[in-house]
Amino acid sequence: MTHSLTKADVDERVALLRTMLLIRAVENAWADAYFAEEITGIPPSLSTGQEAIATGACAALADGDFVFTTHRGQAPQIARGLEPRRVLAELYCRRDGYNKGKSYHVTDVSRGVIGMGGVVPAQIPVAGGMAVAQKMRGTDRVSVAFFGDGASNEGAFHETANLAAMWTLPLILLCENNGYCITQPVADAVKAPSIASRAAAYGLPGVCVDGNDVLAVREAITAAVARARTGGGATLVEARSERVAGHLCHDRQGYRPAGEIDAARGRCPIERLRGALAAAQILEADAYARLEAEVAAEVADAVAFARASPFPATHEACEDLWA
Amino acid sequence: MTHSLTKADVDERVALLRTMLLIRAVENAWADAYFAEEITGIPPSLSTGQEAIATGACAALADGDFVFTTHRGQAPQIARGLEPRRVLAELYCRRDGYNKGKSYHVTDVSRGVIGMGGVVPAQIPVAGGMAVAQKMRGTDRVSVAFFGDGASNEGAFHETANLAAMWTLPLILLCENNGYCITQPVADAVKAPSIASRAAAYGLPGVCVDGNDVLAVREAITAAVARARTGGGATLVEARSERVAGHLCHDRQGYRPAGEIDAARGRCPIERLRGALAAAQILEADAYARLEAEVAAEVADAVAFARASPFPATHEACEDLWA
Amino acid sequence: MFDDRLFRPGAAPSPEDRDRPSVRAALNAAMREEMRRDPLVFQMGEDIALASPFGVTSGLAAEFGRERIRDAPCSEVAVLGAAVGAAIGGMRPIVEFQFGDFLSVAIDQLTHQAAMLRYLTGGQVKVPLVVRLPCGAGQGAGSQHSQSLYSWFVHAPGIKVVLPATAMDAKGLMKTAIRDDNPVLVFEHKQLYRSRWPVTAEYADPEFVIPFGRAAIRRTGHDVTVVATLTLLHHTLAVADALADEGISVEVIDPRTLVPLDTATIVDSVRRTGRLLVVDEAYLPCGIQGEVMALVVERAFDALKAAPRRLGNPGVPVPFAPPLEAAVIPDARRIAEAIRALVGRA
Amino acid sequence: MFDDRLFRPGAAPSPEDRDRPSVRAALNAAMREEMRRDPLVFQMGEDIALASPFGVTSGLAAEFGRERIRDAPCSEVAVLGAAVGAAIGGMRPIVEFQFGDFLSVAIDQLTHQAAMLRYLTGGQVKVPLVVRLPCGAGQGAGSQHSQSLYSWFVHAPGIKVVLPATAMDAKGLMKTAIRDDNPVLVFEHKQLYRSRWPVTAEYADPEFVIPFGRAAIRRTGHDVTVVATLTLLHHTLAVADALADEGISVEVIDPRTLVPLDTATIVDSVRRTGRLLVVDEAYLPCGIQGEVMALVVERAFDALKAAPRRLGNPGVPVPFAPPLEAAVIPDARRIAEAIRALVGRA
Ligand SMILES: Cc1ncc(C[n+]2csc(CCOP(=O)(O)OP(=O)(O)O)c2C)c(N)n1
Ligand SMILES: Cc1ncc(C[n+]2csc(CCOP(=O)(O)OP(=O)(O)O)c2C)c(N)n1
Ligand SMILES: [Mg+2]
Ligand SMILES: [Mg+2]
Repeated sequence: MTHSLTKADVDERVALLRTMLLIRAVENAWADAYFAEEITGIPPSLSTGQEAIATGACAALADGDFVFTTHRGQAPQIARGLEPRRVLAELYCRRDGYNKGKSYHVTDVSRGVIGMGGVVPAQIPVAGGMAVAQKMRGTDRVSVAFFGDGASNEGAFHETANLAAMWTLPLILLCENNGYCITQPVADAVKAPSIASRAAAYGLPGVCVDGNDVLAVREAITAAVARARTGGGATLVEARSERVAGHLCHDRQGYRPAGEIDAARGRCPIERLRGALAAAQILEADAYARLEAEVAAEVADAVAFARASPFPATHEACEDLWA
Repeated sequence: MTHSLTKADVDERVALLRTMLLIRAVENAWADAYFAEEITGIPPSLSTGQEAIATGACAALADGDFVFTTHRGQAPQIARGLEPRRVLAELYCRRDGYNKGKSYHVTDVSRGVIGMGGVVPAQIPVAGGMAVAQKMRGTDRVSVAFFGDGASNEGAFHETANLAAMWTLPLILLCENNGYCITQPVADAVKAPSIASRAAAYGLPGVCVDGNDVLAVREAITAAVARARTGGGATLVEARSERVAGHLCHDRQGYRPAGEIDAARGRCPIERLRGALAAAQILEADAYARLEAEVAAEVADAVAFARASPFPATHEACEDLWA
Repeated sequence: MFDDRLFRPGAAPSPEDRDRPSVRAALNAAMREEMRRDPLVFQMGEDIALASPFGVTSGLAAEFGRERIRDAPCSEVAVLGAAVGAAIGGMRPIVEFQFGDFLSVAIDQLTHQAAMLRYLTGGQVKVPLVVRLPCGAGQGAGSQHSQSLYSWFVHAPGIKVVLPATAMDAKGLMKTAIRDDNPVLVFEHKQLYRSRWPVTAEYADPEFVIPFGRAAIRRTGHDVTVVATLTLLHHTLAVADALADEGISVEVIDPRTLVPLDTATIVDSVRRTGRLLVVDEAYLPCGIQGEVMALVVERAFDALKAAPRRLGNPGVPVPFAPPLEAAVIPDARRIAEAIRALVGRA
Repeated sequence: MFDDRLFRPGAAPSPEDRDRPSVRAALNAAMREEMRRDPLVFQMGEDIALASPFGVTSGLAAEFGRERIRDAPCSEVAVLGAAVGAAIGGMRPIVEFQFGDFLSVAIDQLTHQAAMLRYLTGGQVKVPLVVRLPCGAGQGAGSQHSQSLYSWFVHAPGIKVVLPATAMDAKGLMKTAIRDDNPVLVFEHKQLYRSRWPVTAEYADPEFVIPFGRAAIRRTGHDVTVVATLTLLHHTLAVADALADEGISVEVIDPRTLVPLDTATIVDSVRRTGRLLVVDEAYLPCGIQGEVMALVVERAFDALKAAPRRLGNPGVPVPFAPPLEAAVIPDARRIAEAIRALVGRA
């Protein structure tokens, strides 16, 4: 079996695969650091199994677009091109982290990533406000609010979706439906047929996409971005996936039905794209192994960098509050 | 033209008419008191033209049911049978008011009326909680949250509707769509085809009813109540009417298109029922005049009562805070 | 002196009021000038374009259009959050709450997002944001429309807090607020909106601003220092006049901004007078009054001739009934009594 | 002494810990007993049934079922509001926030609805409601998961505020909270959840309750009164032991409830010692520390031998990095220094 893709298409697919691999590797390194007790604080929240969503979404964005992340925010950070070493340094709370060790809400304004997620729905209205600015300043840039299925039950989601419709904001409301809000299955808390269907309540278009299919996600977000750039306003995109690694990585998930997690693992988006590329003879086993090794080396370097970076000095505790 | 209504039907219609007249008369007396500078504070918020909603809704309720009112709350208070004299005494901030002069959020727990409305959506979740209590205590009683079209854009509405669906609460979400949120036309802020259609976002039934037709409102709420009493859960009812007397009664409404208010006056729900009863020879002009006179006398007495009631004593300012 | 008829038609200005702008007019002028100066300044709020409830934004939509004077829906979380995001995106939003009390539905966006995002990102973003909060009692508007909750935002980190008591200050401080790169809350006392105040020539200068963190000594005296804000500042000044006839010399300080607070000016004054009274209509427990007392006690204990005192709402909701409302808010009588007690003339 | 490994598997209790319940176990026992006693008590909160984040509600769903231990969605306004309505409807709800900081999204339902409805209705309704708020720093959990915001709710009228520092208090005060007919906030310090404390025989008695408004004198002394709460109470006690060797005699008072506050016990103590230090990890400006100072200064000025002092977060968000976090929260060293300075031994 071969394929009929252009070189650009091929390169793009390999790049998407590489991004997903990098996300997984960075996050695993973070979890390792937690389990090894190298880091303290709230345990890592991993996007394992959900990497296609951020990867596909960010592939549809350009410079000047902004993403607002959640507590499960490392995937879009990596997908937007942030350096793993500075991401990990921040997760280690070190001076060379993007936020100078001030918080795990990794932010890089220059790459359009605002790290949020301490308070579940709070990034949604803020992303809406960035869209207000983008529009008022006459740009064609867009703003993307990442949020979870659980967050879609928060008032802030409702208000922002409504405001985005009223003001025709260049906003993409990207719901990562991973099936759970901590221990609560989405079907317990969402009695509508889908989260995407909530869009109608605001007069917005809503689309549901297979969140484990990176190309489908990229397509759906590309359409939403095009609509937003051309003044068509906001779109609610529900990307369906499954949470594999627990709410936080110390979560043993005893509340989930037997087999559910294994089945989810079997639908791994990385494996899916790898398999497709292998089947189409685009990326054979040895090339894939090289890719993996490359990613592993990058992450090993990033971990070493994070470890070597010092903690901020205590006087910094009182800096950066006021502009 | 005669009719084929039973005696009970006739009596009920006359009672509905009387309630609407009483609401209008009580509210006009309140507005008069404001314009005569007998009372201070936030100007009266009148339900003029919207009387059919509370009247029809409360006609569908029974003892033990609860209504939670808004800043435009006098209509349900009267429709639930509260005494005009004690309602007006409260609006005059006097000792004999239902709340002992403590607030204009007229409450009578014994008649299932909780006065709220200081903060636009705040009564909605609280009404939801009453429904939780009614259900947990094994009653078949229901709870009604009154709120406006403007309030339907508040997060509290979204969260409560969703919770009501999750927990199958005996709750009626009764949206009085009067066309405006202060100066903002509903179409500016609600891009969905209707507010009722928002129900689908929560997996709730939503119905739209002509809010100027008291019988239609009673019918719609009766159906919602029956559903709630029998464990069927919550319903969102949008009753469409028009605001006639301004947001608060000092509002000159210069922002409304010419003719709109006059046209709304022409669709007066009281006039509509009066006309229908007259046409069906149920209530002729003289009987109607008697009804009006009766209501006028009751309200005159209520005003006298309110005026005669003293202000609370200053030491009462520090009472009633703690149970 | 004050306007307790906020919900009534305004009287035409008397001849002598011609050159005495109201606080409302001063706020309006400040915003107009700043919006002319800087196209990035814009506003969001309920009804601000068509029929601003207290008239503070009147006429601005006509000049700046409905994009820059945006009527917001009843969605305070989305709107305040939108201001935070727009600020990060380079705009300079001003948000009006119809009554400051309603900030209660959207506090997270203020204290955790607007105020913390700069810190959390290691200084990468700035959040220039003005939130206008009509506050205060005296209008019979009741428990959820009459509060003065600034003490909460003095407590929470990262928020500047401004309390203008005159037209000069309203204009000068509002302009500084709009030019500030941090979240700033402007607490506008509803009783001051239509009250009129003398101004100096500077008032008309579009470059006239009043820096934050500089208290105004409104009256000098040597027996007692009274720190007072908003309407109660003016009551205090009237009381000070009256007490002068009794031979009590009162120094009156208006802090003007609570964050940053000009502690030095207050402490210096108490070092001279040896006595402190703090007057504010905020709830007393954990209120600004006790904070000022604590700051002074920490810094000038040795200079104190008597225990500092404070006046405020004793800790009950503001009741609707006018006589009850009057009972919970400090007034001239209670201010005078407290001062007399401080100097041992009670 | 404390648990800064909240997000790690708990160690098996050591033999001497057998009879020393943790604060978490005490809270759990209190709720279990009250739910057995009164069928109207029920709970709402995120994940409280299946996998309570800090284990405080563990096992309750098994005993009382999912109707009485209700897993709530991410809809804090609806859930807190539902508690208010259910309370008016005769139930006795307990609401858990996963981190107390998240109350920020639902404050209106607390301060304006739960706390004011009784007052506004002239006493017609009561709102028996317990809100459980995990608080405090020391876990590296960052700015929006580490605050101690009780000062806000001391400021706002109509809310009781409880701060249990030991297992005895956690049980006795939680039971009183559940039986109280008013809104009560229980601030549970996350570092105390797994810490273990000796108890007396009373602990096991289902009728053992601790009344609100009675401070506990944890240690008597004659040189300095230290008022301290939660984890810092225990640090203060350790410091007091150490300072005894230096000849400084420290009296340590745990107020246990901030509303109502046992001002009398604190003032009496300061009248004896003449010196006051208030230690709490709340933000200092307009915080509980300054409030206690002000109350004491108002009532015992003549007895003061030195300016009262306070320790707290100086007014910055709690940073994530452990060394930075430690820098903004008072610790034993700073407590000892402040005491020494108070007695002139600095
Ligand atoms: C206002 C608020 N409520 C609760 C929490 C605790 N919390 C953190 S993550 C989370 C789950 C959110 O679920 P979802 O939105 O589906 O995102 P997911 O974790 O599945 O990615 C919750 C409840 C919070 N941080 N903020
Ligand atoms: C949280 C909050 N925001 C704003 C207000 C100010 N306000 C009072 S009534 C009202 C209008 C609400 O409109 P709607 O819900 O349509 O009710 P209507 O007045 O039309 O009956 C507003 C905005 C408030 N009381 N509370
Ligand atoms: Mg989820
Ligand atoms: Mg309306």
